[in-house]
Amino acid sequence: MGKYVLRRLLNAIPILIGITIISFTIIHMAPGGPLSAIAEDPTIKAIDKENLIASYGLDKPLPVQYWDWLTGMLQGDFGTSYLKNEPVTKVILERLPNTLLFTISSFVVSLLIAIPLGIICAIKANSRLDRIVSGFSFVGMSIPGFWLGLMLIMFIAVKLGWLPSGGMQTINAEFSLWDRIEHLIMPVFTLALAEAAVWTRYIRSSMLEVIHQDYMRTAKAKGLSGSRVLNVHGMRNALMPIATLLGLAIPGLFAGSLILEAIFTLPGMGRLFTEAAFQRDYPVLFAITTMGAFLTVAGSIISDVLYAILDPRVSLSKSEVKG
Amino acid sequence: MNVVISQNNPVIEKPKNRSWERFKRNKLAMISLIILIALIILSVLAPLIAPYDPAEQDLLSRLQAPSWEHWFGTDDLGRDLFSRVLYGGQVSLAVSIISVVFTVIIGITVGSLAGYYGGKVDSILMRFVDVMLAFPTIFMLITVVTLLKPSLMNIIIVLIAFGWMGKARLLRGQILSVKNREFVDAARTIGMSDFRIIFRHILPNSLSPILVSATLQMGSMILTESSLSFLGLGIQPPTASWGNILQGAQSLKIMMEAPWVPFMPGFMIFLTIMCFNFVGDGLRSAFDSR
Amino acid sequence: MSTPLLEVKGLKKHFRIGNSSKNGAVKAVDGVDFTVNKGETLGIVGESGCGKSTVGRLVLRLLDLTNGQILFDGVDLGKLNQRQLRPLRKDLQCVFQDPYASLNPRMTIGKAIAEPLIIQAGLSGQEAMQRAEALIEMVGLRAQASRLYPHEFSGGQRQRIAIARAISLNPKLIVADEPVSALDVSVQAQIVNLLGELQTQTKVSYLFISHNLSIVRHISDRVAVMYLGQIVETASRDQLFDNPKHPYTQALLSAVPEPDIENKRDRIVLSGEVPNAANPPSGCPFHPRCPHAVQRCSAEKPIFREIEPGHYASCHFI
Amino acid sequence: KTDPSATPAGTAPASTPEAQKGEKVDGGEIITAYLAEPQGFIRFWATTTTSSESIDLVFSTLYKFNEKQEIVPDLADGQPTFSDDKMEMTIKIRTDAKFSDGQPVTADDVVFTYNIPLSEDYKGPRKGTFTSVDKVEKVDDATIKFTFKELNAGYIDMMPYNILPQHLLKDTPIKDMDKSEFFKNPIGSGPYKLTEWKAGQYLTYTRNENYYNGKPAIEKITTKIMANANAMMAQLQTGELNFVAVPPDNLSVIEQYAQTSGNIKLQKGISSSSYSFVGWNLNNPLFQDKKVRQALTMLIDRQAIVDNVAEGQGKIVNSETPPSYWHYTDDVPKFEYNVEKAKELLAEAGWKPGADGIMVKDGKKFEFEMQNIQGNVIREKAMTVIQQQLKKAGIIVNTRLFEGSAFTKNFQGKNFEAIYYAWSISGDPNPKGIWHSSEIEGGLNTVSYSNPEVDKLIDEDLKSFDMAKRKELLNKVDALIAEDQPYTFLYSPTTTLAYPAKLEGYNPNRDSLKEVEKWYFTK
Amino acid sequence: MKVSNIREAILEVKALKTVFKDRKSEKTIVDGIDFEIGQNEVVALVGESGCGKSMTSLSIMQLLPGDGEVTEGEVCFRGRNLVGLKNKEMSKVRGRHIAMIFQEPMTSLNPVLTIGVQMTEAIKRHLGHTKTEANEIADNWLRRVGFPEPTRIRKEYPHRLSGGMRQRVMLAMSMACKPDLLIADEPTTALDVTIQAQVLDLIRDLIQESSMSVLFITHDLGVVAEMAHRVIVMYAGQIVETADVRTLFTSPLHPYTKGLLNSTPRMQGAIEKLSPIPGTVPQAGNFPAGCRFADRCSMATEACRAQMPELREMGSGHKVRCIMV
Ligand SMILES: Nc1ncnc2c1ncn2[C@@H]1O[C@H](COP(=O)(O)OP(=O)(O)OP(=O)(O)O)[C@@H](O)[C@H]1O
Ligand SMILES: Nc1ncnc2c1ncn2[C@@H]1O[C@H](COP(=O)(O)OP(=O)(O)OP(=O)(O)O)[C@@H](O)[C@H]1O
Ligand SMILES: [Mg+2]
Ligand SMILES: [Mg+2]
Repeated sequence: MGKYVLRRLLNAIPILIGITIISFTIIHMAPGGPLSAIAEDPTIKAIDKENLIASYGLDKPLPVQYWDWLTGMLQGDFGTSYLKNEPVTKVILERLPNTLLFTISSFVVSLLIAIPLGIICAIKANSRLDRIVSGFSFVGMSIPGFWLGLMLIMFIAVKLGWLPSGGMQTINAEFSLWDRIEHLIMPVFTLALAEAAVWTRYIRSSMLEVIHQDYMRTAKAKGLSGSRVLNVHGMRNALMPIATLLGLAIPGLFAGSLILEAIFTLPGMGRLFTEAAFQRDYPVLFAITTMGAFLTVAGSIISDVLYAILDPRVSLSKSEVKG
Repeated sequence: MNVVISQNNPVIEKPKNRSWERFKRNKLAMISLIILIALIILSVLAPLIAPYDPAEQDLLSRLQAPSWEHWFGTDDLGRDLFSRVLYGGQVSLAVSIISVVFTVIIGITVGSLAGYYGGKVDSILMRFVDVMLAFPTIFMLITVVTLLKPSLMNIIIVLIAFGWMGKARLLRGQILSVKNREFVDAARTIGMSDFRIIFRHILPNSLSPILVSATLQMGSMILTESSLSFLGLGIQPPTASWGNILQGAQSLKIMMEAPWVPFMPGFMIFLTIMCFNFVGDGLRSAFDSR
Repeated sequence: MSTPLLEVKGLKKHFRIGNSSKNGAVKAVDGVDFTVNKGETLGIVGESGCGKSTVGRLVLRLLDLTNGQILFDGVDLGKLNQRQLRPLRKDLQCVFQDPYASLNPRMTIGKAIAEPLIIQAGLSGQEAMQRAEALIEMVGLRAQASRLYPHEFSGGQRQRIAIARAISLNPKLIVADEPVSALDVSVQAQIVNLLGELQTQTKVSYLFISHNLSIVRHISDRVAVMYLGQIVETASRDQLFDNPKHPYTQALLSAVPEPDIENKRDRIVLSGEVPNAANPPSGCPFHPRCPHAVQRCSAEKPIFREIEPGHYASCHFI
Repeated sequence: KTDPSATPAGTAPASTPEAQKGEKVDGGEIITAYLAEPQGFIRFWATTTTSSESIDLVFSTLYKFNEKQEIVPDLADGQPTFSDDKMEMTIKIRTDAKFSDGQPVTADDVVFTYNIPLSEDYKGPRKGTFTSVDKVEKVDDATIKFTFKELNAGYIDMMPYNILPQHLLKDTPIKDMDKSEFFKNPIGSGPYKLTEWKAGQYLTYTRNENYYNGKPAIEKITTKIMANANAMMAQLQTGELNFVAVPPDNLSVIEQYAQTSGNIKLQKGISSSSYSFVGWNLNNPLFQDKKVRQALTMLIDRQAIVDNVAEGQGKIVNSETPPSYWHYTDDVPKFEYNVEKAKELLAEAGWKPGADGIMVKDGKKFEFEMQNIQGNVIREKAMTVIQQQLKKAGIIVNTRLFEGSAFTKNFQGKNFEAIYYAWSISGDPNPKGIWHSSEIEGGLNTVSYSNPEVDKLIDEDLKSFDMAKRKELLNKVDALIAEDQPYTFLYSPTTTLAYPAKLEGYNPNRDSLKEVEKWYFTK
Repeated sequence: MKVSNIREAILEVKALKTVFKDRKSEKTIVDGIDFEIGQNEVVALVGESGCGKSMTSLSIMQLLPGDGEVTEGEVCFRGRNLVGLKNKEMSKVRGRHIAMIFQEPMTSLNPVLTIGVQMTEAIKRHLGHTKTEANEIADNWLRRVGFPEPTRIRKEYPHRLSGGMRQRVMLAMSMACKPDLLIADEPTTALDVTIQAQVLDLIRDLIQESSMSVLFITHDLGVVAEMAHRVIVMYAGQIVETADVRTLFTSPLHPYTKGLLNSTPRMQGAIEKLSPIPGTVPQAGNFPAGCRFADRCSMATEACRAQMPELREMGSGHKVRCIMV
């Protein structure tokens, strides 16, 4: 297993390097640059622009810039944010926990909703309950998240005043768990709704497949209790494909949080990224795209490893016995 | 249910597509399909149907509630919302349908080459898919849309560029399983060319999951387009799309004083995605229980 | 005897495990020789995984061989590439085990049968269709059935259709890989009879692969018994069934349950499992399960030799 | 640079005369919001509006700008005095100011501060502002002397730089100052102290008890960082914010909220020093004829745009000076909405309606592309209105939106036919950067406007230290530019501020947190 | 072992009718089946694919898939009707009193659980043993079915075992609680002949030792001849003939039974052309009126098609559903 992971990681290196080169090029191809905004100010003179360009290192040829960035990155130095005059690592580490908190809680909530629902639907496939839940999950999948978010803010926060309309915490207040939760309810609900809808479908179909397997019948024929049949024989098999999807879902989670972070004014990676994209804060942009690529690659490795852990039939130590 | 050709039953039924038969029996999917077709026809015929020019402003009648004159009311520049929603449908549906069609074409080409030929071709193509997949899509989408100008064409291109890999993988897997089916061997023993084998025998039997995923993707493309609009990166006004009509209605004022303005495009997005989802689900079960 | 229609010499097929050669190979077929004469049926029997299908697929050149010769009508098929093979394909057809998998579910059976006629015989679509309908009647279905899709037929009917397609080009050899194994006894008998009738009419040869010994007994002229990628015994049908020489053949024959309450036979029950083709035993491949095995069997590989005219076997003790 | 109506950043309250009734309270909190985070607390490296407003809370400067963009003394004591040749400027400072760590603010600190941009090591964006300065020296503990290399009537642009504590920064190399701890965690002599900076979320300030102008009444100020105006409006209504600028498109809702809840009041009509316009690229043959440009302006119903797009929150402008400026004049040629007259002008210029109603000249249709920045709802709407109005007169406008950076690049690269843009002017009013023909190459005169008379007047103004004279010169410039209409000047937005109902002491003409130290709550 | 009709019946199936319903249609899969299994008796259920053999056995176990349902009749196990029993009650019978093994050894074991877990869970549940005791019992049975190193096998996952090994594991698993009745649904069909011989031998030994009754489902008449005391022949959801083995093979009465015997190729004797039954099995829900075999029967008359024949007693437990005999 260790060897397999190592090999996958080694394989990932050229992919990651390829991606950084491509994104480096794409990002630099963009019209405008980090100076566009400053340059609109009539009081900023040509000499100032030159100074800035030199201090950002943008006067060097692109390959040199890439090389500098790459070698820096390999030593853990992602450069300094143009906008914030701070090391990119610090800027990201300030935002990352918020995004993680938000996305992971949404993820957990969505699974908490989806697993029982998906299983019940599979057991009672085609019953009225199943159809109602399926209907709702389609609704959940079809509601644009940003729209739902705005509606929640308008009704729950503004009209009813039940929950704060945004942010991570009450400002200037001592940390309190309830305060955190209060702030997260609406964004988490919004993100989790769509996610839960999708997961419910996945889990339902995966469970449905498992329910019809011969070994489930064997388990029942052995006289096991219904819950043991379901939980021990059913769940583990049904969650296997789900587990692999989890790994692949990691990068998607961040994407989903991007818009909601803006709506609920959560200070996370999504906002950092949009800001950096609009202002051409290259070091931050590169760091985040690289991170995203890394997450994606890591996600797929994780999902394969998870699969191997869960499914004894897969052995990773040998080369893939793929069809 | 097999039709058994027994001696006393000389009537041979007309050949019929069973998946289609089964699909037809799924009421929800059928209704959704009809709604979708209606939506497509309506938006194609927008120039004929729309009572007003979608760009025509009437600053004296801003934010009017739905009425006989303006079925969906008017927006904050006094433009007729019904006409805008019709024209917006053109763009939104075109974006989703065109991008999905090309996504499918690329996915099929790459997937079938990789799946059928295997070996080196397969490794190279799949590595490429890996690279493309490892681009965090939404991030790249935003970066690229920020960089290119957000025209209809560019948005479609970007959606295609980052949307085909799933299809390629799906199809490759599908082909790997179909190409070992015995009828493919049978076709080879007849001496058929690879091309003919792929097109006549393998693809027709591999496409149904692609078709299902394409339908579902059409829904998500509409959603992506409208999310991009929300970030100000989508189709640009004055061209209307459902996403940007909705985006233009984000202010509290409009939401509270003229809720029909965000409601109409929002509802259309919702309805369309919903219909695509139901059709996709219908297709899935129609293909499944073969 | 004139030259055989098909002569296979030293045929080998090794599948690599994984995608590097380091992991070793599955020796699915490991040095097989046999011949099939014109108008004759050679039955190949053996346990699951012994390499029967692989032999069939090699003869059909659906697989590339690792080693050996496949002389078909004097041409070595093993040396040709797929493009060069195409014109020869009309003489070499196949019928597979799974009647549900061997027809394209999205093609009417008429088209499926007409397709080889269009491609190989160059018939027009309409001619091919007429011919297809004739063939459909020939295998015992109604001509109108040509417009139906495979799923509208039962397993036995599909197998008839598959046979109709195989004979459409008047081939010289049909490789039939377990064509009746998936069918019920009553239908199985129908198909066996159909194959027999077609052979009398067209003088086609069969390479009939099966693990069902009683069927093989009914249809074959000669029989080859395979074990772990090798042929351990070949003989004419009567020689083999009445007087099996190889201990494996003996065990195999005795293991078949007979629907006969009166004369029960003694049964040789083998212990142990079929060994792994990736890691075959040394010496005689059968020695770990052989009731007569001695030291020599594990050390020395027996030679495949003629024991009596037309009867070959590989065992140290015959 | 950016249109404030689109970026409703934090802004300030206004006082109505009758509002003196309540009893003054010591304490209270203002919670406002910005769209962006400040970059840091040294203006030599911090260029954004948010940054300067944040710096002003924590630091003192020699002078501050008032709403007419005149300088008023802050640390300084009286207006600067000049030598006769105007090559030396002397500024006296008050001696009672202290940094919040207790150290006094002295002439050494001022000299230390002003020597930063003069240093070789300084690589920030403000070197250009100080190129005319030769040296800055201490005369005595309360007097500083600036020596110039060349005449600079625009010296006031050098004033609003925050005075840094030498004792804390003297060991920090200049090139590292923007990366220093101090940049993010400053000690200043202003009315407030930064107490917390939660990255990406908010900054909190508490009052400086020792502030030399007296302890501010408001105890705490929090500036949140929020991504969009909608969220701000929501938080205003939930009480999570109590002070914020209200964008025009949300005005009616907030007005209603103010009425029903009684928590907030609104101050409307605060004039800003920005204006929006459509720039005509004068290199394009379509726009080379002055009559055509005048006609285009007359075809646009600017009042309709103000009323319907800006919801009445704006004032039509006719030339390049924002109405709030000290030298503003309304006495310039005006081209009011008049379709008939515009058509006549166009006819004179050779443009006649063709068979399809579209204007043609020499077989060419009157059609052009207008660029705009994307993501700014008001500007987008205004542009579509213009598009429609010109279409009625037979002129085809193809609109095209660009993402911010690309848009700016097009503007500066003169890569447009017509462009919807906005200026936000502050500091010295000399318009050389935008209107002088020498700024066509490399400057911001990107419509390529060239009028020798305007050039002459601008150059003269640069050397005039007499305000009355300057007003006269600048008014002439405005009149000439208005006549030439290189831009169609649209309107200058006015700001509406929402503030707590019990807040008093604010200046109704100032936006954002300016003069916050004078505010107080009443019971 | 000779057949005797006076054995006490441990399972009685009375007029069992099993129906599959979906929203539109309803098809009767098992149509009024009566039979009983005596103490220590091995009864074979034969018939072609799709005739309802498996559904009969699943009806007995109350394990019908989703939309299947027993609509009529009774399944009495030791006098107690199992039809309609609560799932909880039924689960005490399953595995404990009636055990079942299935056709597909490849898919009948849970791929992600070890053999040990799968074996001991039932032992623990039904016999209330601790884990160690259960393991010991499991080891004993594994040894009994021919694994010399049972502890090692217990730790294996199913995919590491061959088909024959898995089927032996299944057998050990079902025997572990010493059931009174074993239902074996085509337990050897998926195995090679030599392996099949091993497993059949094993089953026979186990039956003899443990004095249990067996319902042995197969479509292979050869296996029937080797294993059963009594045979039930099913066709299209109905019993068409039942008799003790000897009677059935020596003097079959129903044309279908005869047809089956004639179309089965033999290993001994002269090689004749096989005489197949013409036509194909009718599909459930699409059965002809009257005798369901009439369409394929060479002796069929109008009367056969007009009315469904009764299952008639022909003496000494030999029953036939045919009016022509
Ligand atoms: N494509 C392949 N790649 C790797 N190994 C293969 C491949 N095809 C067959 N084998 C292996 O070759 C051996 C022989 O397989 P083959 O299918 O020829 O057996 P068979 O005698 O036809 O068995 P059955 O009776 O089950 O059909 C088996 O061990 C099988 O696992
Ligand atoms: N889940 C189901 N829904 C509807 N019909 C079913 C279902 N399962 C089985 N059937 C039908 O029930 C009939 C009897 O099936 P059953 O499995 O009992 O046959 P069998 O005699 O066991 O055949 P085999 O020898 O193939 O195992 C078949 O016609 C089949 O089509
Ligand atoms: Mg095979
Ligand atoms: Mg069955």
